[in-house]
Amino acid sequence: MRWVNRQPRRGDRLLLGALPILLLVVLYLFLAAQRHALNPADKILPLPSAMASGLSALLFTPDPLSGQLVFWSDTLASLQRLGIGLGISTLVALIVGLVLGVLPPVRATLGPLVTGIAVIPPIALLPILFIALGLGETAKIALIVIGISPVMVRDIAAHVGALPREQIIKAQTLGANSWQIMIRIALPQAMPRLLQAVRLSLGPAWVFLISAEAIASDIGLGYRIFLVRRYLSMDVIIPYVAWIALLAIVMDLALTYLSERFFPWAHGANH
Amino acid sequence: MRWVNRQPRRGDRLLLGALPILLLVVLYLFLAAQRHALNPADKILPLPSAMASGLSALLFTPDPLSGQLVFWSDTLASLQRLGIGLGISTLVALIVGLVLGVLPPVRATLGPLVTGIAVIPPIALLPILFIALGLGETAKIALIVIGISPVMVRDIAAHVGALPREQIIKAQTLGANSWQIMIRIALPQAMPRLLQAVRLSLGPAWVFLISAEAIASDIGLGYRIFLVRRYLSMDVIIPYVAWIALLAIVMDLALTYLSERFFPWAHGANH
Amino acid sequence: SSSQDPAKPRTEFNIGWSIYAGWMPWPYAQQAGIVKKWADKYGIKINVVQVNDYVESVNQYTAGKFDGVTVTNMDALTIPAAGGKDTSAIIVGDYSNGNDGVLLKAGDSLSAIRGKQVNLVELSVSHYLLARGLETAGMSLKDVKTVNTADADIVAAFSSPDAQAAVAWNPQLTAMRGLPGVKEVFNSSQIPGEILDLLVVDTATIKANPNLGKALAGIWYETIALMQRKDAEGAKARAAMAKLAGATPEAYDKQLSTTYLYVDPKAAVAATTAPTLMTNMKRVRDFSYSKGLFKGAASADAVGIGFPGNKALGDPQKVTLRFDTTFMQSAADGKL
Amino acid sequence: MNALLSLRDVWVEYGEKVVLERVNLDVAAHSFVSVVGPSGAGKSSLLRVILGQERPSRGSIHLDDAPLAPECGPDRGVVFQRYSVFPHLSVLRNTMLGLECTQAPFSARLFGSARKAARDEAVAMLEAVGLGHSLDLYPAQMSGGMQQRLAIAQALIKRPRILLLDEPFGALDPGIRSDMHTLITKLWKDYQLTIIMVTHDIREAFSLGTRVLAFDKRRHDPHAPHRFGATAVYDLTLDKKTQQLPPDNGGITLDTIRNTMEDVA
Amino acid sequence: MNALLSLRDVWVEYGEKVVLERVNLDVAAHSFVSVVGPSGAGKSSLLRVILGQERPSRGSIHLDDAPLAPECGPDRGVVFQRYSVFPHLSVLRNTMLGLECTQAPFSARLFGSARKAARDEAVAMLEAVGLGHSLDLYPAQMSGGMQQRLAIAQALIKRPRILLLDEPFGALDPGIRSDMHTLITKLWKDYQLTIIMVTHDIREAFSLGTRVLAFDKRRHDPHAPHRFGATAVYDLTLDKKTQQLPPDNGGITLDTIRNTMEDVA
Ligand SMILES: Nc1ncnc2c1ncn2[C@@H]1O[C@H](COP(=O)(O)OP(=O)(O)OP(=O)(O)O)[C@@H](O)[C@H]1O
Ligand SMILES: Nc1ncnc2c1ncn2[C@@H]1O[C@H](COP(=O)(O)OP(=O)(O)OP(=O)(O)O)[C@@H](O)[C@H]1O
Ligand SMILES: [Mg+2]
Ligand SMILES: [Mg+2]
Repeated sequence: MRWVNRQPRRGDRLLLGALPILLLVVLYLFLAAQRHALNPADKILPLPSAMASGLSALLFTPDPLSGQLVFWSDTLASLQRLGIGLGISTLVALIVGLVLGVLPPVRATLGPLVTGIAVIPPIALLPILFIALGLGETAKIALIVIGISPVMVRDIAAHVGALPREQIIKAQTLGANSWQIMIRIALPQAMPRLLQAVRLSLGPAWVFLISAEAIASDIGLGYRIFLVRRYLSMDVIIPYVAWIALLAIVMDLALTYLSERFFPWAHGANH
Repeated sequence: MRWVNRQPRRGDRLLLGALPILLLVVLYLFLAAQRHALNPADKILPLPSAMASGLSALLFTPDPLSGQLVFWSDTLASLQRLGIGLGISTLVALIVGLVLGVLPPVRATLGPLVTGIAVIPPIALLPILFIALGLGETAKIALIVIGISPVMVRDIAAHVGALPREQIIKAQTLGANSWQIMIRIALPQAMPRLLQAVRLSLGPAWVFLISAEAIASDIGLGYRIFLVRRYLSMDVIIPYVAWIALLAIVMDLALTYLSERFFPWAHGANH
Repeated sequence: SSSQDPAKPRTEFNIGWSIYAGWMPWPYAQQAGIVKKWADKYGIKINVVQVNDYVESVNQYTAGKFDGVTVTNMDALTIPAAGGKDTSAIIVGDYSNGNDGVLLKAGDSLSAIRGKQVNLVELSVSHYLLARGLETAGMSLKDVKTVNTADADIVAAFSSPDAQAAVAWNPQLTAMRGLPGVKEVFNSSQIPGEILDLLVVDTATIKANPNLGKALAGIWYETIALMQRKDAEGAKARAAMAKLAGATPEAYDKQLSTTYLYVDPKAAVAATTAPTLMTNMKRVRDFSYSKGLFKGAASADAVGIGFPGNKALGDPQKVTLRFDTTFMQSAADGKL
Repeated sequence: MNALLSLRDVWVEYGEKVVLERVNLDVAAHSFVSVVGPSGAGKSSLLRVILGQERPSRGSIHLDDAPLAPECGPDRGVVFQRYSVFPHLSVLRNTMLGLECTQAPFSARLFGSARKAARDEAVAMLEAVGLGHSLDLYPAQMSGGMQQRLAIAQALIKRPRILLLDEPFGALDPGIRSDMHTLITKLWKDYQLTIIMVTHDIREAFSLGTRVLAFDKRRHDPHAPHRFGATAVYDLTLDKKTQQLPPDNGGITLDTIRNTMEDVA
Repeated sequence: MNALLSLRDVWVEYGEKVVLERVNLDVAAHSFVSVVGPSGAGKSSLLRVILGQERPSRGSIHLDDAPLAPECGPDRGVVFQRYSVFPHLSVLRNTMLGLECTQAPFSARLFGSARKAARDEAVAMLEAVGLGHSLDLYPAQMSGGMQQRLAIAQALIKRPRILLLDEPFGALDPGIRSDMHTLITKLWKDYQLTIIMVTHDIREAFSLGTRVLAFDKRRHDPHAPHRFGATAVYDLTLDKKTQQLPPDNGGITLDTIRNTMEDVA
C-alpha cells in the first residue's frame, strides 16, 4: 500500500507520536549520564534526580516571603498574562483581519502599516513601550500582542481575501451589504483559520511572554527561568520548559478540538 | 458602490498606504517636540536632528580599528545571518512540511514532535543552544531556524494536508507513487504558500536574530541596538529599527512579486 | 578546542569577556596586538571572545566553553564555584569604587527607599549592594520589593514613570543618573573592596598550562600601564576602549574614575593577600547563601574559598574558588 | 427601445485573447432568454459581465437605461456554472441567508416570528427542489446534483428581477430536471422575472425560453484562434403559442441549430 | 463467474444515513456500464468505492478475483463529477502528467525524445477533445466545459483497464458531446477498456453502454428518509446489434425508465 494512503489507526497514532519524543528523552538521559560520568557536578544536563529535587523545592516548599508555592504562582501569573495577550491578539486579528480581507480600500490604507508593524522587532523599541505603558502587566501583555497579532492579522486577511470571488458576488445578489458579507460570509469562514493561527502563534506568544518576564518582573515562569539562568540551574530550567511545552501542547489540542467541534464543515472530508 | 467592490487604483493605493504611516511619523514628531519642550535633554523620543547626527557617525565615519563603516558592516552581517537562517528554515519547512503533509504515517510519527518543538520557547533554552553550538555564527543562525521553522513546517504541512483528496486520488490513477505525488502535486502547490509563510516569518526572524545578536556577537544591527541600549541612545536605535523595517518590507514586496511572477496560477482571478 | 581535557597541556585558549569599564582593556589588548605579542612569547594562542550578555559569558565558562572569563567576585563564587567548577582568580583587576549605585527618583537619602519597588538584576552584585546599603540604613531586604530587571533594559525600564528606585552598574548607572530628578543615594565607594572584578580561569587548565597565566598577566599589566599614561598614547587607548564599549571617551573616563584599578601588580598582590579580602568574601558568601545560591548546601561553608597562604573559608576539602597571586606576583617581580 | 437590459458593442478580452466581440443585445423585461453555444464560446463570460462581476473591456451596459454599476445587488440573482454555495452554512441556512440579509440589515439574522416565517419559506423552496429531507446537511455532505439544487433554491427564494442561470440543470437527472422546469416556469410567470439561462440542452433552451441566442465566433483564423471573439450569431424570438419543438435527433450540434434557425428566420 | 469486478453485499453509510444498501454487482471485462439514477442516489459513492477512494462500510469488492486494495492505481482511471484537474499545471502538463509518472519513476519528468513523444501524444489527445489551441492555459483560465474536457483527456491518455466516468459530458454542448461519444467509443474498442459511466442523459446511457444500471431506493420510509439506501433496481444488458434507442420524449424520468425496462425484462 502506498504511503500516502496509509492511515495509522488511533492507537498506533499515539504510539508512533510518542516514539520520537521518547527517543529524545532517552538520548538526553544518555548524554546527561555521560557528562555526569566525567563531572559528577555537571549542571548543564542535569539528571532526573537533580531535576526532581530542584523542582520539588519550588513545588512543595512555600516561598518564605510570600508564603506561596512558587511553581504554581509562577504558572498562574504566566498563564494569566498569556491568556489575556492571546485573547486580545485573537480579537485584533479577527476584527482587523476581517476588515482588511473584505474591504479593499481599508486593505490599501492599512495593509502597509500592518506589514510595517509586523516586521518591526518589538524588543528593539522596548523603551518607548515602557514609557507609554509603564512596567506593569500592561507592558508585558502589550509585548505579546504586538509580537503575535500582526502575523495573525496578515494571515486572516490573506485567508479572507482569498475567499472565492463567487461567494462575495453571490452574497451581494442575495442582498448582503459589506457589513453583512463580513459577519455572515467572511467571519464564520475565518474562524477555523483563526484557531489555526492561534495554534501557530502559541510558540511565539510564549517567546514574547518569557522575554517580557525576563525584562522586568517578580513572578512568572519566564521570570524564574531567567533568574535561575544566572546560576545555570538547568535542573530548574528544563522542568520549567517541559512544563511550558506541556501547557502549550494542551492548548494546541484544545484548539484543534474546538475547531473540529464547532466548525465541522471545515474538517469533514469533502468530495 | 459597496465597500467590498471598491478597488482603489494603483496610484491611489500608494497614497492611501502612505497616509497612516505619515500620520504616525507626524504623531511621533509632535510627541518628541513636546517632550523636548519639557526636557531638552530627553533621550527617549529623539528629534530627527539628533537621529541624523547619531546615525551619521555610524554611516560615514569609518571605525578607526577595523576601517569599516559600522552601519554597513552591521547591515551586512545581520543580513547574512538572516538570509542563511531564513534559507535553512524555508528548506526545512518545505521538506518536512511536504513529507508531513503528504504521508500520514510520518505525520503521525513526527507531528507531535514538531508541535512540541514549535511550542518550546527557544529563548528559554539559550544556554543549551550556545553550549551545544558555540558562540559563533552557527548558534545565531540556529536560533533563527529553531525559532521560525516549526511554525513554517506546521503551516506547510497543514496546507498540503488540506489539498483536495481528489487530487491525490487522481494522481494515483495517473500512476503516481507517493514520491511523485510529493514532487509533482504537493510541492508546486505548496510553493506559493511557502513564500507566504516566509513573508509572515520575516518579523519573528528579525526578533530572533536580534535576540541572538544581543547575547553573543560583536557586529550586526541587533548587536548595535543592544550595545547602545545601555545608554538609552534612541537616536541610534530608532533609525536602526526603521532601517530593519525598511529592509523587511523590501523583502516582503520581493517575495510577493516572486510569488506572482512564478506561480501565476495561484494568484489569477479564478471563476 | 576547550572541550579537551583541562588537565593536559594545550596551546590554544579562549577567554570570554563582556562590556564593563574594568574589563575593556581585554578587547583593546586584542585589537592592539598586545594579546598576540604575549601569546607568541609563550608559544600559545589566546582568543579573546566577546559575549554581549554578561551572564551568558559566565555560563559559557561554567559549561567549559571558555578557559577563562571576566567576572565579579560574587558571581565567580555563586556560578562556577558553587556549581563545582574549580576556579582560580588569577588577576584581581579592580574594585568598584562607585561603579555600582542605588538610585531613587523621589527622596534624597537611602531611608526613603523603604517600601518601594526596586528594579535591579536579582542575585547579582546589585542585589548585594542593595542589601549592604539597607544594612547601613538599619533596614533589610524585607523593607523593599525587588523586581528582577534585565541589565540591558534597566535604563529604559527606569525611565518609565512607573519605576521608583533601581540598583545598577556602569555604564547603565551613568545613563540612569542623567534622568531628570534621579539621585544616587548609595554606591559601592561606601563598601570599598567588596565588589571585585576578576579574571578567573579553570584551575586544572592553569595548573597544566602555567604559560597561559603568565601571558594573561603580561597582557593585562602592559595594557593597564598603557591606558594609565597621561599622554596621547594613553588617551588613544582609552578612546578605543570607549568606542568598544559604545561610549564616548569622556563618559568612559568618568566610569574609570569610579573604578579602583590595581594598576601596579604589587598593589593587586597586596589586596589579595590582605585579611580584608577574607572578611569581604565572607560577607559576600553569607549573602549568597542566604539567598539560596548554594543550591542544596546545608551551610554557607559548603563552598570553600581558598586564599593565598593556604588559608580557606568554609570547607577546606571543597575549595572551588581560589585566589591565586602567582601570576600577579610574577608581574610584580618583573619575571614575565 | 425600452429594453430592461441593453449591451452596446461589448467586448470581453483576456490579454491577447478576445472572448466576446462586439456584442449588441437588448433584453426586454419579462423575457426568458436561452443562451446556447459551444464550450468556451464566452457564455459564462457574458453572464459575468451582466452580473457586474467583471467589466467589459470595451462597450457599455445599461440597466433600465442607466449605466450598469460594476457591482451586483439583490435585483440580480445568479446560479453559477459550478454550484457555488456557502460551505459553512447548512442547506437551510444557505437558503435563508437571502431573506435574513434583506430583513435584518444589521445582524443579518432573524429571530422569533420573522425567523419562523423565513424558515417556512426556505423549507417550502427546498421542498420544491427536492431537498426537504436534507435541511441540516452541509454542502460537503451532498451530491453534486443536490448542491446544484441548493444553489437554485438559494437564488430563486429572492425572486430577483433578473435571474442569470449558468447551466443550472446540468447535473440533474431527467425526473428532477423536469420538476425544475416546471418550478422555474411558474416562478418566472408569477413574479414577472427576467431570466437569462445558459444551457447545452437545445430542447430545454427551446421549451423554456421566449428567445434563444446562439453564441459563436463569426470568423475563425486557424493560425490565431484567439484573435476573434464570439458574439450572438443567431437570435431567435419564439412565439410560445405557435412554438414547435425542433425534432430531437440526439446528435444535435450548433451547425444543425444554425440551419434550423436559418430555416425559421 | 469470471467477472473483472465484483461487488458483494456492499453498503455505504455515513453515520445514520444509508446511501447504498446491499449492492451486488458483477462487471465483465470490456463492458461499458452506464449508471443512471436520481440525484443523491449514491452513484458517485458507488464509483468512489470502486475507485478505492472510500471503503464500503460492509461487504467486499473483488478485482480480478482478488480483494480490492483500498487504494487506486494506474489500472483505474477516473473523471470526477466536478472537473478536478491540477490547478498548478497548464493544459499540456496536466495531460502529460500521467505519461511522465509512469515513464520517469524518480523525477516524474521527461527529457529529450521521450518528452517529445509524450508531448506529441498529449497534444494529439488534446486535439481530440478540442483543446488543441489551449495548451498553455491554466485551469483557472478555462471555461467549465474546457476543464471537463481536460479531465477527460487526462484520464483517457492513460488507457486504464477500468475507467470510471462521473457525468463526464455534463457540461458540454451537443456538438462536442457527440465528438466525445465517438472518441470514447473508439478508445473503448481499440484498447479493450472496461468503462463505468454515470450519466443523467438516458439516450447517452443507452447509446454508449452495453449495459444500463438504474440506481434507486427500493424502499422509502417517508418519516425516516435516510433509513434505506439505494441499490441497482434495474440492470439491463443491451445487445448492441439489436439495440433500439428508446423514444426520447424529453421529460423522461426514472419512472418511465422503470416501465421501459420492465417492458424489456
Ligand atoms: N483569465 C483568463 N485568461 C485567459 N482566458 C480566459 C480567462 N478566463 C476565461 N478565459 C477564456 O474565455 C473563454 C470563455 O470562457 P467562458 O467560461 O465564458 O466559456 P463558456 O461559453 O461558458 O464555456 P462552457 O460552455 O464550457 O462553460 C474561454 O475560452 C476561456 O479560455
Ligand atoms: N459526508 C457525508 N455525510 C452524510 N451524507 C453524505 C456524505 N457524503 C455523501 N452523503 C450523501 O450520500 C448520498 C449520495 O451521494 P452521491 O454523491 O453518491 O450521489 P449521486 O448519486 O452521485 O448524486 P448526483 O447525481 O446528484 O451526483 C447523498 O444523499 C449525500 O447527501
Ligand atoms: Mg460556462
Ligand atoms: Mg454524483
